[in-house]
Amino acid sequence: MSFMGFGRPQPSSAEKIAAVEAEMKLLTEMHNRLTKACAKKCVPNDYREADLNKGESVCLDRCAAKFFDVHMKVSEHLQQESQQRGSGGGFGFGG
Amino acid sequence: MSFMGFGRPQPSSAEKIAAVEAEMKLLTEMHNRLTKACAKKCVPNDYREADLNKGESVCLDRCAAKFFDVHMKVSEHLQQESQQRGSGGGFGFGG
Amino acid sequence: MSFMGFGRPQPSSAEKIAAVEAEMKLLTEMHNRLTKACAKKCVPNDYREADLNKGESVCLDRCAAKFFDVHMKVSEHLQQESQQRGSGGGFGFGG
Amino acid sequence: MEGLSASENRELEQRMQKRQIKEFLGLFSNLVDHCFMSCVDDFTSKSLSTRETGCVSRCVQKHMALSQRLSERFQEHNAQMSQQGPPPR
Amino acid sequence: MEGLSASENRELEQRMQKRQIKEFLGLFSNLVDHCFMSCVDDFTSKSLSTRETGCVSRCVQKHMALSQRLSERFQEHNAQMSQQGPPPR
Amino acid sequence: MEGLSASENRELEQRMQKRQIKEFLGLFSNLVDHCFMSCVDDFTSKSLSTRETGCVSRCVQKHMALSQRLSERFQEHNAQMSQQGPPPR
Repeated sequence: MSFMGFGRPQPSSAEKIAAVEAEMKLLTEMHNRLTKACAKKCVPNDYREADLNKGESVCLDRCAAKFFDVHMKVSEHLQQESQQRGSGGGFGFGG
Repeated sequence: MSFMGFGRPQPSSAEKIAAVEAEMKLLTEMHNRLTKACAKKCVPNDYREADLNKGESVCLDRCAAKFFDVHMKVSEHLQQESQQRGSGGGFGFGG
Repeated sequence: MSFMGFGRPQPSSAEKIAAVEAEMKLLTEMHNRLTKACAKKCVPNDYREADLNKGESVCLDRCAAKFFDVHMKVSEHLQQESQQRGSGGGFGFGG
Repeated sequence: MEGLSASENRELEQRMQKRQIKEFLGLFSNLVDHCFMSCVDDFTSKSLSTRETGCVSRCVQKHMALSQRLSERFQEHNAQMSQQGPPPR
Repeated sequence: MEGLSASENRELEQRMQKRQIKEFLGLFSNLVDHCFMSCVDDFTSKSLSTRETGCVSRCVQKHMALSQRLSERFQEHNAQMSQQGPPPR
Repeated sequence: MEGLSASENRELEQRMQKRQIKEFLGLFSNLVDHCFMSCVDDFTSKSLSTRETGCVSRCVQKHMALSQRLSERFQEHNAQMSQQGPPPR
């Protein structure tokens, strides 16, 4: 497209690299959110022991499974909603 | 300015686009912060109903109005302060 | 390096600027985290007075000293760990 | 956007699209985290219980309604601000 | 900054300015959020009460004092670190 | 990464390295903040007590174990997802 003089030409190699990078970033962020959520749910804040005990380990495994499930469920809901409304606008965050 | 060999030349179009983008970003971030704050203030975390009830809706409207007011008040305070001290340095965040 | 046709050439001046910028960013972020942590530890949220009282001021000074110590301790632990395991992988965050 | 040429507008549009995708992903993540923290508390099993699944579903719906409502208030506020101009400095 | 030419210094200054604006906006947002969450709790009215307005004002003042004090401690710490050099690795 | 030339791969590697450094610094900061908030509560002295030092040390060790374990679950999940393909749209 650059021969038509539009905007900045985006070479395909930069795009490919950006795509790989974006995917890595998404995975890393999801991993960090998983860790934050399951640490809160399964590990008490007093740190009396340095090792994970049996109960904490089992809790973390189940917590991860449930976190992936919630991820899927929320994604399905948003897809349904955006199909019903036409566009995905008007959805937001909440704390 | 590029003919004088200074730094990287910044074409005016890139600057204009950056300005529009920055404003959009500011607005989006403020919207997200508003949503996070008022969800916390007005909507309980147990999710027994899928719909906003009357009380929650009214609370959200008032919460938004108050959030905009606090925004304004904090902005005024910082302006006063920076006028008194000369420069805006030395102000910070706190959680 | 650009004459060999590798990637995008990174002029040394851009690298130097990026390094200075990165250091500034690190320091700013650490300052913000310090402020957030010590505000939470030392200053109650009811804001009955506009000034820091004596107790709060002393608490903030000690809190800062302890925050820097924890910073150092965590850094030492991660260095030990990465020496033992070979690479620094597999360490993560937790909330 | 006044003052931008056609090609600049195209560039802007592309960037806005990228921003919207990023924005959407951020909101999605926040919603997952919030509904997970609010609804999931039982780690005696690795499958979501009926109660948890229902809670997540209501959590998503309620947050979409809530966000919609606050968007309207936010737009009213911005419209009012741009009519009045910025506050006196 | 040793080792930078005049034009590099100009570029660096411009970037620092942008960073400072960004930084300031971030601190401002955090302050609004914190003072709002700490001071506003009554949603029977859409106007801030006298108590809430006063609380916000004290919240801002206290955080400016607090941030000032911690900046001093932070700078002392950095000065000490750069004298000693980094800790042994 | 299929479809990238050697020079593109080199570029990608450089960026990944930068990303990993950034990522590591973020995790480090989060760990400091979390262990500080969890372990330090006594401000009658400016030195860490023996109890606090021990707590920080256990906090770091536990979070490394925890993160390791969750990484394994995460990788299993991703492997499973890429076998199945994405969920039906």
